[in-house]
Amino acid sequence: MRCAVVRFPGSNCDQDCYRVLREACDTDYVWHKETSVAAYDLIVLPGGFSYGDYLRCGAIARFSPVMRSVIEEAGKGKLVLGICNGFQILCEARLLPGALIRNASLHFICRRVTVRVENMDTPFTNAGTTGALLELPIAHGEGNYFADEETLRSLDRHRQVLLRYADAAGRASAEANPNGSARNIAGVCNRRRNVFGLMPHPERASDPRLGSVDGKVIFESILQNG
Amino acid sequence: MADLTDEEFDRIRQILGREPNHTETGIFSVMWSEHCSYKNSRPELKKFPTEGPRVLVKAGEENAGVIDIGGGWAVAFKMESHNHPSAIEPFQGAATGVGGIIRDIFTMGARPVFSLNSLRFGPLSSAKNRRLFAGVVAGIAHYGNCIGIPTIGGEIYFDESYEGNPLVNVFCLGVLRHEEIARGAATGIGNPVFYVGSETGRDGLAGAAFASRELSEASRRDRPAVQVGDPFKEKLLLEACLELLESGCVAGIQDMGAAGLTCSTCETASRGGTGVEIDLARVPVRERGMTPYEIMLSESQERMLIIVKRGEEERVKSIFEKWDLPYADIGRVTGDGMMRVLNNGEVVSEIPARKLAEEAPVYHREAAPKAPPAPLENPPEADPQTVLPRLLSHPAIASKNWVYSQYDHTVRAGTIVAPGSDAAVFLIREADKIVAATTDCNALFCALDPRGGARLAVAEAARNLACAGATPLAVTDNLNFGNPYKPENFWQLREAVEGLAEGCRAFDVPVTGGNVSLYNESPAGAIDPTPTVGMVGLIEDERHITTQAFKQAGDVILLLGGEGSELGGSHYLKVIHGLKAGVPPRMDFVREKSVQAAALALIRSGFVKSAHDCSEGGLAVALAECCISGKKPLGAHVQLSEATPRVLFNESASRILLSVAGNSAAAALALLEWRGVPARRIGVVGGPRLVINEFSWEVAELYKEWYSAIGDLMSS
Amino acid sequence: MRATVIVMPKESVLDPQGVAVREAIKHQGLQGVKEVRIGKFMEIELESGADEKDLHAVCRDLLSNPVIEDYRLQVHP
Amino acid sequence: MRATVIVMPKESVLDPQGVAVREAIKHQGLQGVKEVRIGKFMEIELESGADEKDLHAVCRDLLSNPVIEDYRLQVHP
Ligand SMILES: Nc1ncnc2c1ncn2[C@@H]1O[C@H](COP(=O)(O)OP(=O)(O)O)[C@@H](O)[C@H]1O
Ligand SMILES: [Mg+2]
Repeated sequence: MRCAVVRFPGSNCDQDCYRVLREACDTDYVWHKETSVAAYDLIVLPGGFSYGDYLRCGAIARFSPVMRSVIEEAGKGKLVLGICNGFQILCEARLLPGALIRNASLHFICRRVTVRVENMDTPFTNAGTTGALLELPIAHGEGNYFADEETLRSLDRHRQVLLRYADAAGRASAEANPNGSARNIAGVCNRRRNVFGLMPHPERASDPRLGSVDGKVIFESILQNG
Repeated sequence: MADLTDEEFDRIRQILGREPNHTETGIFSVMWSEHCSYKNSRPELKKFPTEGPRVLVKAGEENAGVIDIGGGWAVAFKMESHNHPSAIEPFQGAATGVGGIIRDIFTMGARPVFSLNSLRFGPLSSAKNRRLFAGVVAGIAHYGNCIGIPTIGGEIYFDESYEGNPLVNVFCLGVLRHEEIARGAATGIGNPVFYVGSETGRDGLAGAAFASRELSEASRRDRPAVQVGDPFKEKLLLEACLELLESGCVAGIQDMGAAGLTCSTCETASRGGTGVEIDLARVPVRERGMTPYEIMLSESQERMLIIVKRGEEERVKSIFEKWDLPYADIGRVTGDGMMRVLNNGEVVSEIPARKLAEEAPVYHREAAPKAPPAPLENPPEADPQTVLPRLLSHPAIASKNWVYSQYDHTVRAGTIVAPGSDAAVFLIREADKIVAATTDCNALFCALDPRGGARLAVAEAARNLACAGATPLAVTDNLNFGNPYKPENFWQLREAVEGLAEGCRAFDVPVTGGNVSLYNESPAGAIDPTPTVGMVGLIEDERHITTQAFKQAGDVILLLGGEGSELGGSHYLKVIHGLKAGVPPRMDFVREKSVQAAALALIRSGFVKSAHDCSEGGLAVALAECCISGKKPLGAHVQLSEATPRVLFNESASRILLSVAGNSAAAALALLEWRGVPARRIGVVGGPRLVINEFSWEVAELYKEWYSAIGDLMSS
Repeated sequence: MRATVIVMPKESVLDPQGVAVREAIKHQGLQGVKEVRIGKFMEIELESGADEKDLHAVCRDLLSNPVIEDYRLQVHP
Repeated sequence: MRATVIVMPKESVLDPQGVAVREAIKHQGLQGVKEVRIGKFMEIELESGADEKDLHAVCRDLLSNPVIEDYRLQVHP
């Protein structure tokens, strides 16, 4: 399996993603001015502040040269993973439904949260267990998932919500929701299930020294497909 | 320019052999400001120990000191203040402070890997102080989060003396290979000089001179001088510069911080023993009609000066273009020692670079000693039952989560101990090394006794590192004081510097650099002397990493260093009785070092489950913090000689609380006895309450008071 | 020529910043505030001759996100 | 009654967001863009009878940061 970690100007989790993937497979950085990612099986859009997050998070990066090819490859069924800012870019590019708006608290939030795996029937979660709880770090100012009612219903109907913020008992309660996301949504996939975006950072929870290896589930799921 | 004295003018005439013109006068006035020249503090700074077997770049040589951490790797770190800009515009002032210190670090060729911040404000009861506090924190978050450098620790105090003059000290550490150390010298006559980064605007005009004046009504008129930071640009600049340095095309590199183009040209020339000639017509500008004076003194952010090896221009340009950065070839290195500034070919200023950069006047200011503080004969009493929760919810002691949850402290996937323990612990993946870092200064002690307070600050920093399992490597400091022309302020500065120097010698750690911020005054007077210490340590083995929270019911609690008795300068007196009084705790370095060494020895033998030093609030607060700062609150049963305010809340130094497994307590105590360190078993971890003699508190309650205190105040 | 673009959150999108500002305004003593909504204001300086259709395309694709925002474009020749 | 407030970065103050957006617009094919400045647009719904002077005070003290921003207030009765 060949993986690409796309670097936009302002990406800052690119090295963290690269390091985790590199341990398991052939991984390259791809500069945003490149025009093709066709050679890769997995395309990762890492976290950070692409273009300073000016205007809206992900709004400018979405028009980077490389994105045309990312959209094309996604259309062919290649795996695309967007983490944090990468998730925002995927929404801006309409590869995923909805949008990420300012946290309800109006503050940037960095802490560890619990998320519930809603569905293991995707290449991003199939090494996990439905209903399992993962401890993952979040670090974002705009992670408040928004979509209109109809879209939210459709997401549920098509089992596209893969992660929800939950409490220690596994309830997707209001107290467990760090940023005001609709229905506690922390991560969604597209209908074809090959594009996945999430606000938490699995790459920061893949080394036992950092206190959690729960993020590995996502990378292991992906890798066992290839 | 009113900021130069008559004597200084005479000196300038002597250097030039003629009258300086308007631009030259501006140039001298910023370069000879306190901020750039340290003219009032330099003789004092010479007192710091700066040598050591690990020192690769010494204090003062370059933008930041560099310290060997083994395996061919090194760290560059430094602390910098942005007090005055933050008083005027807290968000941008703090943000650009972060930007500045990060530039200092990557200018050394190091990749910045984490930051710390040390903050001081007036009390949160005032809406104005809340606005300053919120603005500064948001500004630090804005810049640090965007650029992707985790902010993993720091300190925050609130005291009336910072009313109207907050302190914002920021620290950054970067990692590099020994052979990657970059120099800020203009070497190689004929080499081209490149400008890269944001266009120059009129923002921040003469900020360095501004930082060297007291805050007054007049500073309000300076308001448009505020600089706006662009962390996105800086991220591009950081990546481009590291790529550039790796390419081998660079002869010298220097950031444009205080005094912008002026400082970077004359300092690189001076360090290189050369001259530099630039033409301002080629400098990328943001606004039309800028005068040479404005361009030379602008403090626009996110700009660098790069001395390129001749013949490598095209490679350099292609790297700037890759990162979409504005750049220009603005001049060249010359052999005549002059900083020559042209405007469209016409000379607008010509000054011997070395004289400008290195030969600022040095003043030995007058010092007026203050009488030593009187001991407090009969400290007032209070009921410990209510005192402990009140101390825990005082913003200086309460949990700082409201602050650090706004900082991305997990990016770079290296934060092993996040904010919330004695010292932050970070895995530098590039080097596979684990370092611990802390900033400390209890200015309450310094207000009463600047020398003693400074000694205590160094000791506390080292103690925080020891509790994390680290041995100290080196120190950076930030000296925040009032107007040095007032003899009582200068005396404080001198005492504090000598105290810091004594501390650093005692722990055998060199000072690798730092910053001096004087004129921290508001109409109400000078701030408390605040010599902030930033200390970095190394952890040899990942198994030695220790945090402050109790881990398990049944573990035994040991107190190293005794119960103490000194209430002078304590938070008990200040918070409960409104007294800033008494004699601060003594600092016996021999005893301090033996306590720290013993704690470290126990940690290394694998006995220790948790380690926490006693600082603000004393033993009772330290015990409560052990109970409530972990994942889940855990109670404890503790028996002391007596549960009086003196025993519970004194802030005597050299004390550490350890918890060890029940079955290793005896062995641990034996080892401590053998080392001659006073130590006693004082209790056991467990239960829902913290019980100390006849007093007892529900830990869940204490947790709530402590955890939400700052957030509650901020949303009130 | 000059164009101004106003981008506002859609009615259906919660605007927590607007709510916070409304409360702060009340706190300042201006009691009669019923609602505050906060959006963006952009001033674009252009060489003359730009096509209004192109400007609309930029507003729609880049300057606003139709999932959460509406825009208003005004062109001043 | 309704008030609208436009808050813009001062002339001499760097507007990094505006610069980034200018480049992005150019990139979209609209070459003639010379400058973009980005500020805030606020719509305030009020009970009638609010004093314009009070509104100015709110604009100055709360809605804008006079160190780096200017504001424009318009009141629609
Ligand atoms: N400004 C800040 N930014 C980040 N972390 C902070 C800040 N202030 C305090 N902290 C963190 O909160 C914890 C408690 O701080 P403090 O009470 O100063 O510790 P200590 O007394 O052990 O030095 C530490 O982990 C510290 O790093
Ligand atoms: Mg401590």
